[in-house]
Amino acid sequence: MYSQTVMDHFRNPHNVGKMENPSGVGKVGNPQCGDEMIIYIKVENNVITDVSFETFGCVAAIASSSMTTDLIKGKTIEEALALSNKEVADKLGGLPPLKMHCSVLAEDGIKMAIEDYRKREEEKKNEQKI
Amino acid sequence: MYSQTVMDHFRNPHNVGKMENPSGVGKVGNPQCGDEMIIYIKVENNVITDVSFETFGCVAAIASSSMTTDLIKGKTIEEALALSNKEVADKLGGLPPLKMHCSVLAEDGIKMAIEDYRKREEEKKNEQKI
Amino acid sequence: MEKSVYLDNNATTKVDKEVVESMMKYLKDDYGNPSSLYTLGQNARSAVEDSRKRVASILNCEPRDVFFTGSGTESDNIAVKGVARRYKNKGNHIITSAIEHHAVLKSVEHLAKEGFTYDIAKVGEDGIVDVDHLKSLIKPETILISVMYANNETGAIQPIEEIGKIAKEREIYFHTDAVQGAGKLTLDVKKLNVDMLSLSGHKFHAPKGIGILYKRTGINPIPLFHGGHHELSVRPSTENVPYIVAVAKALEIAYRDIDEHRAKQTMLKERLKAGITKNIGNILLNTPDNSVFNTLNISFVGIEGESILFSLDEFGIAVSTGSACTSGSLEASHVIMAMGRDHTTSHGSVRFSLSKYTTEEEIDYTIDKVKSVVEKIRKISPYK
Amino acid sequence: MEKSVYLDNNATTKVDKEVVESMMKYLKDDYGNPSSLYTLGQNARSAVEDSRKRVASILNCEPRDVFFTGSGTESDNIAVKGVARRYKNKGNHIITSAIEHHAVLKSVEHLAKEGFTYDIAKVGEDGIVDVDHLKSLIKPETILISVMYANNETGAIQPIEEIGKIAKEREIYFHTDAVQGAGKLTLDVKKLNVDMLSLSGHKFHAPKGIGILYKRTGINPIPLFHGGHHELSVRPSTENVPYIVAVAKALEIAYRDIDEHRAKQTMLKERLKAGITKNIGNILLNTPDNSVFNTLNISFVGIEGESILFSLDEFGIAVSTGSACTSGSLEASHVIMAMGRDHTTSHGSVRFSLSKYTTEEEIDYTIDKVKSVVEKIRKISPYK
Ligand SMILES: Cc1ncc(COP(=O)(O)O)c(C=O)c1O
Ligand SMILES: Cc1ncc(COP(=O)(O)O)c(C=O)c1O
Repeated sequence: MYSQTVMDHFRNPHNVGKMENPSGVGKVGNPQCGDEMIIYIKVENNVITDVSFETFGCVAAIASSSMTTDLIKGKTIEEALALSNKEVADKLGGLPPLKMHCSVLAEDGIKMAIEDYRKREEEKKNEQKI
Repeated sequence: MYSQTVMDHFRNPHNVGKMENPSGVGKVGNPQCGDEMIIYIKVENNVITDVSFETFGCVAAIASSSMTTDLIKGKTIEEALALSNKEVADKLGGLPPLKMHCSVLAEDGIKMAIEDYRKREEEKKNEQKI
Repeated sequence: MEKSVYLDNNATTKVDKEVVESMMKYLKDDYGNPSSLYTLGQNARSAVEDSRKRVASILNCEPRDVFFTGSGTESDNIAVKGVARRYKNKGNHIITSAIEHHAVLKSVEHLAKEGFTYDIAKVGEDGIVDVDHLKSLIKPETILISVMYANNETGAIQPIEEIGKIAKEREIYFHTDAVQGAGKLTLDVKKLNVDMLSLSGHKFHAPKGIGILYKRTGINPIPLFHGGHHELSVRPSTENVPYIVAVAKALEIAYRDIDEHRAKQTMLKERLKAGITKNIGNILLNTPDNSVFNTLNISFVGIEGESILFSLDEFGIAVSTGSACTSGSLEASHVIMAMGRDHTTSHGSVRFSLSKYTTEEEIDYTIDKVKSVVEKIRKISPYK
Repeated sequence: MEKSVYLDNNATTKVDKEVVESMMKYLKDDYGNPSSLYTLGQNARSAVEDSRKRVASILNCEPRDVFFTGSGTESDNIAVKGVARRYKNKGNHIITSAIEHHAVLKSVEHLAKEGFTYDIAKVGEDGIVDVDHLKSLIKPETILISVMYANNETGAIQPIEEIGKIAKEREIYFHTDAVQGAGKLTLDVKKLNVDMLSLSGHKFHAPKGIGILYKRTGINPIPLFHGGHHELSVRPSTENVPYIVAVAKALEIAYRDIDEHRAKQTMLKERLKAGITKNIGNILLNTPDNSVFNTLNISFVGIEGESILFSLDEFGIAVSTGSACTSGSLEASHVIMAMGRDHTTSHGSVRFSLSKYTTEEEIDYTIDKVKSVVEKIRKISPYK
């Protein structure tokens, strides 16, 4: 049912764990659907230098989290925002139709984390202004 | 589905064939139901001295004809009239419920043949009177 | 009883050894539930989906249009009742034929109790549906036509392609009960112009208790069962994996070797027909020329079928009278009656149905025994 | 994968060797159609009727009240839809419970589209039907109550006798889906006060694709299939003789050895429960004390079931999360939710279901692997 790549990422997920002092955090999904994902990013000079995640969810959710975080590590904010769930699923060797939403969740998680980072930056600027 | 006795009578039916100069003939059943039976009796001094049959029908119909004719051979008219289909079926070691009507047919055949005999006797008497 | 000559292959068939072997693995070892996600379950899932593909390739359709059911009767019922009930807002009229199997006829009669109306297309003396009559029965509110592919009693092949074309023109759903066509005629659903087609495994050397339903994508019969998501909810129930593997294998074998089967059985059927015709008088052929290659139905005038059947059984020969599927009732075969035969003739009809296992020696033995049995029973009968 | 520990026996079971052996004769040699009158057919008929008697003796009923169907789902559907449709003039209200299998729940929901109304009896936190609540739902127009015997996910045993008594007093037909009770609890229909009872072979070491329906004489469900006279027309289709023989044999074996099975599996279930409870924190038991002896359902808080399932599969251990029969949907188990658990807990529920083949060594191995798997997945989870 799952591709070999999905199972590899599920077995040994990359970038697992809570991050100390992240630049941005994205929390998506809800336990009603059985999936919840928190993405942490560290940004320096517009580049995502570190990324990690915590996921409550199925095999596809965990593998999508792992793959997505891999894919955006070292990328610029703009590059990361351009990442689509389709790309994540493709890199994973495909996902069962019923599980495609897990890759959407991961994409949303990254967007949310970047949004959070931008908001924080905005706030910092505002604070500096004051 | 059929008892051993039924099969024995079916395999080697007794009293088969058309009778020359019968005292009475009973014809019952109809081909729509898949059964037709002709019973021939020879009566002397109120006793059925000979009996035979011709049957178009299933195993149960042929076995019932054979058994019934066996049972009334040598009996008085009154004894023959007292024969019930239940008795025929019992003697055959039972019949499947759907096939009980075959034993009824045989009983009816005998009754009809006796009736025919009596009518002929009546006619003979009337002829003598004239 | 030493000898055993099985000539009732339209009633059921011997399961092919190759078929038994193909299913044993799923009966004994790979016993997982195909809905289970772990390896043992997914092995079973693969077997089911692989079987579906094999069947689809013989039907010339998409695998997703193939459904596994519990019998031919079930397939017929899903198709007929399911489609009628789903599309009743489009119209409430159904057309079927006078020679259908009870699985279709009784389904249609039942639908009449739910507010549907129906008409029955006549057959000619040859037992073949009168297409002009069928055409004349079509009304604006006709939503479904169900006509069988080959008749189980006579073997008569029905004009499915032609009826399919008519149905398509009028936008009427068309189902064929192809149970007796499997392994004998093409099952190419595109060529046949059918929207739905029913099969039963035990008529082509798979076990009893497995059916196949083809339905074109876009047709959504209301299911008979509600439950889980199995078979796209068209037929929920944990999948009968061994029999699914078996039925796919059996269908494959049937078409792999069909030329050989056709040649041999056609020859044997002709031999049987010639032998009986030459040796026994006062018979009536109930099987037309345009018939499946394994079936020969003959009425022995003046005697009744059951007594022939039991007499032949004494010699180890298995045949049927009327349809085996309709025994339990005492009515004369509705199929033979529909052909305009009288009651006596109908009651005297005997069906010989061959299979790939039938031999020439068996046929000769049968001719001999039929001759003596008919003579003996005719002696008892008032009709000589 | 070297090791193979099958702990998903509520999803399906391995077919017993004795059962496979019992059916082979009918698969290979005695292949006649039970409706056929000749010897080969009558041999098959005897096998079917003999099997019916064996089942009847375990259900403590008349053989004529036992019907063979194609699955548990089919039996449930015949009982629920068939009785509702037949007796709708008496009333149009149905009561069922919140934890039924979809075969019952979806049937009832479908009936709602045909004009029936229904109410759902609640269960307590222990997953056992609240009889007072059920009683309060009864209306004058209630014609049918359907409550399962033991739940497939939690193993909770339902108060069938008690509900049966209430139903009898009010003259309401009572059906129980006893699929998960077979081989574990008594199936004496008189003791259970049931009018109808459904079973599925593959839950007690018979193959998938054979079901049993008990119905009391005098109840006449409208059949789902119409066709021949098989199974008194309650379930027409050529009988699946090998599986009928198999299911009777399997039921016999299950009750022949039930004391032994109960003792052993009760011990193993307790061992599994103790092992998990001692070694893993933050768990929630979903199986009450009053449960079938083979089932243990536990929620591992903070993690999701599918990921546990696949991780255990790597170690050759087969378990399920939610019901295997309801996979294909992404919803949390309706059964665990009905017990008042929150979504996270429901998604984290894992069912271990044992069989007579389960060993102590397998249980110890499982405890060990569950521990490491849960620890590993919890590390990934935001809920610790
Ligand atoms: C309680 C219950 N009822 C009904 C069924 C359906 O049985 P089947 O799969 O034979 O249709 C199952 C299992 O699948 C079940 O656990
Ligand atoms: C033409 C036809 N349709 C349907 C059926 C029913 O198939 P099954 O016995 O698998 O229900 C049969 C035979 O029994 C048949 O000959």
